[in-house]
Amino acid sequence: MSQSVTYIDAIREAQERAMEENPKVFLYGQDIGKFGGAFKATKGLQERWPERVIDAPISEDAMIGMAVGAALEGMRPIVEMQFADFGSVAFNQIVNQASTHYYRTGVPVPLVVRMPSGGTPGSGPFHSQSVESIYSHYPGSVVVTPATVADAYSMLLQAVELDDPVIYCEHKFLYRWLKSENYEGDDLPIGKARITRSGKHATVVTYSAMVHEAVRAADILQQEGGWEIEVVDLRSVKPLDTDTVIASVARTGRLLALGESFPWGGVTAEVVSRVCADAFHLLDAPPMRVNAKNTPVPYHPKLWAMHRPTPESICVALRNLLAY
Amino acid sequence: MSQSVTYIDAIREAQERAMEENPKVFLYGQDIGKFGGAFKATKGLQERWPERVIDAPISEDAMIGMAVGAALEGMRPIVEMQFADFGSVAFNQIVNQASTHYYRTGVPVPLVVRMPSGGTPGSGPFHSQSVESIYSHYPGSVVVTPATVADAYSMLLQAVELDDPVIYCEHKFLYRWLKSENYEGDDLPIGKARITRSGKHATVVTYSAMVHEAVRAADILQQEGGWEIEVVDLRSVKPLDTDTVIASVARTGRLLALGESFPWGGVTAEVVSRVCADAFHLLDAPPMRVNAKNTPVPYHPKLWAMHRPTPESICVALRNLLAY
Amino acid sequence: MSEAFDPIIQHGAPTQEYVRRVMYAMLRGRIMETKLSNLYKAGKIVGGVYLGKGQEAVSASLGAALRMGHDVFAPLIRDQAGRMAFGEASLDATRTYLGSAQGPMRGRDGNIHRGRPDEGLYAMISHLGAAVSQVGGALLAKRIQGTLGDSVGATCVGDGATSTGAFHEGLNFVAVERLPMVVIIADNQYAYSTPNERQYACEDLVDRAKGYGVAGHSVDGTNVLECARVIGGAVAAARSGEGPQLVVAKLLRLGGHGEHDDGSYVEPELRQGHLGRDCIEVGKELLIQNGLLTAEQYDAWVQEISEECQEAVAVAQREEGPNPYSEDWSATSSLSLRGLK
Amino acid sequence: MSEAFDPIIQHGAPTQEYVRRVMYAMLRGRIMETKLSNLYKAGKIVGGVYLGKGQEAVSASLGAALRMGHDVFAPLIRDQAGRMAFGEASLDATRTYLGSAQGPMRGRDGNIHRGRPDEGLYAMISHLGAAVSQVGGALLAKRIQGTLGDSVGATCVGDGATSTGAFHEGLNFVAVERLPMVVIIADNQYAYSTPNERQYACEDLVDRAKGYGVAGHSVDGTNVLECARVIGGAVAAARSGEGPQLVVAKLLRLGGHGEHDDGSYVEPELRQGHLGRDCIEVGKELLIQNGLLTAEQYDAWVQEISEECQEAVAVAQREEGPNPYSEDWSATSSLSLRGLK
Ligand SMILES: Cc1ncc(C[n+]2csc(CCOP(=O)(O)OP(=O)(O)O)c2C)c(N)n1
Ligand SMILES: Cc1ncc(C[n+]2csc(CCOP(=O)(O)OP(=O)(O)O)c2C)c(N)n1
Ligand SMILES: [Mg+2]
Ligand SMILES: [Mg+2]
Repeated sequence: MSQSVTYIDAIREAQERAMEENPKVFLYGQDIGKFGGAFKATKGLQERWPERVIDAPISEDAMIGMAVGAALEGMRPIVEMQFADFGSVAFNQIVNQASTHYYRTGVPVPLVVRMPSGGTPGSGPFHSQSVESIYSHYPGSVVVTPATVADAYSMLLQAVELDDPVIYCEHKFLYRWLKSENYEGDDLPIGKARITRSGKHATVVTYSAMVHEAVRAADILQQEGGWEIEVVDLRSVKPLDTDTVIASVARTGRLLALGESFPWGGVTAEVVSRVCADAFHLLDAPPMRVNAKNTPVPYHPKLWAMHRPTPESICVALRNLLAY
Repeated sequence: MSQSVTYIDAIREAQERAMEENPKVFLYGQDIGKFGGAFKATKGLQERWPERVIDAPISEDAMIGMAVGAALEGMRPIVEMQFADFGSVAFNQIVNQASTHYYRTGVPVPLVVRMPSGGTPGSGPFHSQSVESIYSHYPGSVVVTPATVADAYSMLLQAVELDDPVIYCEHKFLYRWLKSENYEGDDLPIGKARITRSGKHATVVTYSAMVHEAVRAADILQQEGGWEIEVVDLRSVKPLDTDTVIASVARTGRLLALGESFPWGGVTAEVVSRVCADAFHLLDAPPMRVNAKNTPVPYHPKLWAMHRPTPESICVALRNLLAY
Repeated sequence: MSEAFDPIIQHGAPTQEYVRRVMYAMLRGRIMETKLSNLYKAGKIVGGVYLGKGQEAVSASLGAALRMGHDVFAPLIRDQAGRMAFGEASLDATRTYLGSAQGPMRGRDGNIHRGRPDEGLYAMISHLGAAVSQVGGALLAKRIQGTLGDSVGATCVGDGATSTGAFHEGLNFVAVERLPMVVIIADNQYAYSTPNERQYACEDLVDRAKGYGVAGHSVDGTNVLECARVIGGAVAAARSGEGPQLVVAKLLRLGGHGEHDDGSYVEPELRQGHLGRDCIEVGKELLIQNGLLTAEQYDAWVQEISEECQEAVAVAQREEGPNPYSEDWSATSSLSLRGLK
Repeated sequence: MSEAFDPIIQHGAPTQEYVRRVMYAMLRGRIMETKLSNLYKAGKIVGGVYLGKGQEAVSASLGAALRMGHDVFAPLIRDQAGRMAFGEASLDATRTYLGSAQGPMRGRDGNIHRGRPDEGLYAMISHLGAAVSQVGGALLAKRIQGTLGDSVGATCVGDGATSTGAFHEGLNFVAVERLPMVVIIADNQYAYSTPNERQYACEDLVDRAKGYGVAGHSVDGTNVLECARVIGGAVAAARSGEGPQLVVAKLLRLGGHGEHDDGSYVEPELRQGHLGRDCIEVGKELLIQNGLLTAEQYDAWVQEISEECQEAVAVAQREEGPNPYSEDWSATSSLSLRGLK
């Protein structure tokens, strides 16, 4: 069978299916209507449901406020940020309005914010950001980071069903590059990590596009020295499946936490801290982290390739880890 | 001598002195003029410098944008957020405009954002937040968290001198509660941590108001079992003085990272991860974290007292750590 | 309008019944807030107390024109009267202020940060302006679901809140969607201590209506009959499909920003002038003059409301605060995720 | 006005010299962008290319009324012409687009995200509306320092950017401080694919001026003489102390949102109508008609500018990109903190 569907197809199809199955679902975002969205994730959907696919003004704050109100009225809005980076304008509505609502009032606000995330060459500081960590820091939201076509599909459908705000971080680099035969997968629930590749010498815990870079690094080390690197795909970074991570570390004794975002805090620090707190005795070597550099994401492809983790830089870290 | 000056006095006096010494310094914020600010941190300053103490409309985004432009014109603005929580409205200007400017253009934007932070009883979800972690995650800003009267004073003066944006997190609980004889201290530079209390059985790494809770916990354990707990005050969480932290862990072999903010990610995860990466062999026990609970900061004093770390909950963690 | 609604405006004038309901709610708001202020001064309330003194005519005219469970209302700081007119129980106020575990916020949030979102009374967050888009979203949702009917959404903001990006984005969104929403600007001359000339530069905030493409109305916020006519009229207009309505009421906050503040920065001329009039006194006189109320009825109302508020305080005071040990420390509702962090 | 400035408006009309400068800058913008578009199509540019085709008269009228080093200008997406008129070197454009390490952004940022902030040409961030308050802050700083003199600040935004909270907060702040700032709204009927009726509900965005308390002006963005008169006039007004000026120019983007987009959603009637006119063609004709330019001069300009742009491309293409191994990966400038993380 041919690799005929892509990660962005999965996002589009999942939205279509959610709308078919649940009349409460509607889509809101800039240019998502007739135009089908900056990345075509909503192509053709307004034609099918003219009333349920709505173009928004350039008002990210109001877009999320709108979604909170709509969710309170029983709807299940999916809001598309044109780029995750522009979610910064909606930061207050997300962390203070949507994410606090259930705890404050007991009334949940089921909404999904689609965040086209992550770096691509030439996109620069304002169209490349990974935002999972800032939304995970605040209580009240679920933050998912699908790395596969099947997860992009099934986790978006699951996100719509959750009663809480879900920050759905979709990676732009995977949009058209990542292909599959179809959307079928193991249908793991949100909150469960997956062993993407099993191994016994070290564990790489990662998520989103970095899962693929980790697998590449694992391939290199396999060929290089027969190392067997286990790759854990977190799938959702909040909640974060500590059990699966620790079970893997129990097998390998070595942990590398890998992420594409900025190096201060974030997912990798959370992973390392949890493992250390609960499974310190399982570690045969210091747990390591590889993140992007501590600067804005640069525009130039050469700088960009050095800024983010690559199979090469992951291998360097893994070799150190294995040599410990 | 009497304990005659407070933490909020220090903030006021530092601003007065900065304005006296440097004509480029000016103050901008809501109600900071004649009214002297919601917490009186600017009391009397407009009278002295009518042109340099300016009341802002309720426009946090524009307040930071203003400061960026003013900094580019050679000024050194100090912006007061009425509460750190309202900085969420300025999030984009802070992380994308101010914090990226130097890397992008090579031209620094020296500005200080004063963030009245942290919980007090009865303040609730929107007047209690600790925001150091979200600003530290993004590259380009310096994030300071003074815990003493002298640091509140000297670090604000240093912040004004730095060429980069500084997020100055001042703790509201300390405003009037924390007293001292005067503003004099050791004048440590930003970026250097301090051993607040020395010990040999375990290290508590913390910052801001939690320094005082850690010292209380240390007192309790001292009396209880003669335990000598070392307390490290980070003072600035970005940059974060890993060397001082590790030197302390080298002495004690045990680490508790303590913070008042939400438990996912943040300062405590960063501290644990750095220590594990660079000083794993020094650890005799799993490094632990104590943070607030994973909900918004509750209003009711009883809930609030349970939500945040207290000497009691810190002692529980330390006893576990010491017993390992 | 659906059958269940008695009209509040007839031939351009507010009905007697509506005006009386407004006046009654004004009194309820004032008496409740006086009690809250006393509790604060007696040290019985932790945290801030924010009163709507002087703004009751505006707030109650809005609340009394709406119906809980049918309309959506996002009150702000100074809307005790409007909340009561809308249908919020007095106990919701006292329980929230006093931190009772029985209140709608169960001690998790306090004072004015309360609501019954599933009955259309939204729980404010502090961040000014944030509710405009939220109410708009509720109305958009009703429209999509085909349940909009003659429902109306409404919120109040102050002069200061108009400077927020959230207010602007929200109002523009509501205008683009032509939603049946009423936005009241209670222009009380100050935002905390900041006078209007440091807040905006237009002559009158009602001048903004045209720029958003919404209907604009001005009203003297000290005159209940005018408030009922203009605000009731704006609600009726939104209800009957005339799109978003912006009402700018001029008035004065007859107190500090909160009870911790003496408001000494307010210009004495303003206090002594027309805007400094107490809308309750003015209202009492106007209603009596116009034969809508007798002095005896008024006194009876005061009596009745005082008892209601006293009782609401007493009940809340007897109740326990939340128990931190049995508190459900969950920020998400998804059961399957609760075990996970 | 300071001595150094030749007046650009005399007796209410733009001077010949100014109009010619505007026209020249329009051509420079167009020719440069045509080259950039070709480079994009040839696969020589990584990332997006965003053109100002059709908007040159507006952009250049603004840029040519300002002076680099004296005024502050924050261009937005479609301001190649205005940048050049203001004084940005052609090499800054080609180097930034082509990722040369010699460019002002040294490969760290690309395309339109460039500037010379220490010469008053601010480097845009993508987030629309964010520059309004920034330019305002620069002017406020100059005022505090006593160096404001007759400096002016200016920025351009699109119809879409007016929906951002940042635009609103920024313009309100500028109005409250009565700063000498000109804000141009290039209302090109679409924000990316979104037509105006989904973006705002007022009849004309110039209706917003009154609500901010700033002067409002409308102009036909396809007519360079009108643009020079109105925009030049607005700059002159700001310069002479008349406070903030809002100019709304009506026009059409004569292309896609970026070069990746064919703009097929633009209504054909708009393309074929008055707003679809090419301001360069219209301008050439108008200037010739009015004796401000001859056809020969025009051709000479085209020749001269083509060479300039060709050279700027050639230079940038010969230059190296940044070297990631010697890159200074510092996000902060404070030397003492560089070693620290
Ligand atoms: C975004 C934001 N910034 C600051 C505050 C702090 N704050 C609370 S009330 C207030 C003044 C509000 O003034 P106005 O909108 O005029 O309402 P009023 O108090 O006069 O009724 C301020 C600054 C806030 N709540 N939200
Ligand atoms: C806050 C924000 N949201 C979304 C975007 C993505 N975006 C870039 S340009 C654009 C359309 C801008 O339209 P307009 O302001 O009318 O300018 P034009 O492109 O028509 O010149 C959008 C939505 C952005 N840059 N900033
Ligand atoms: Mg006010
Ligand atoms: Mg446009």
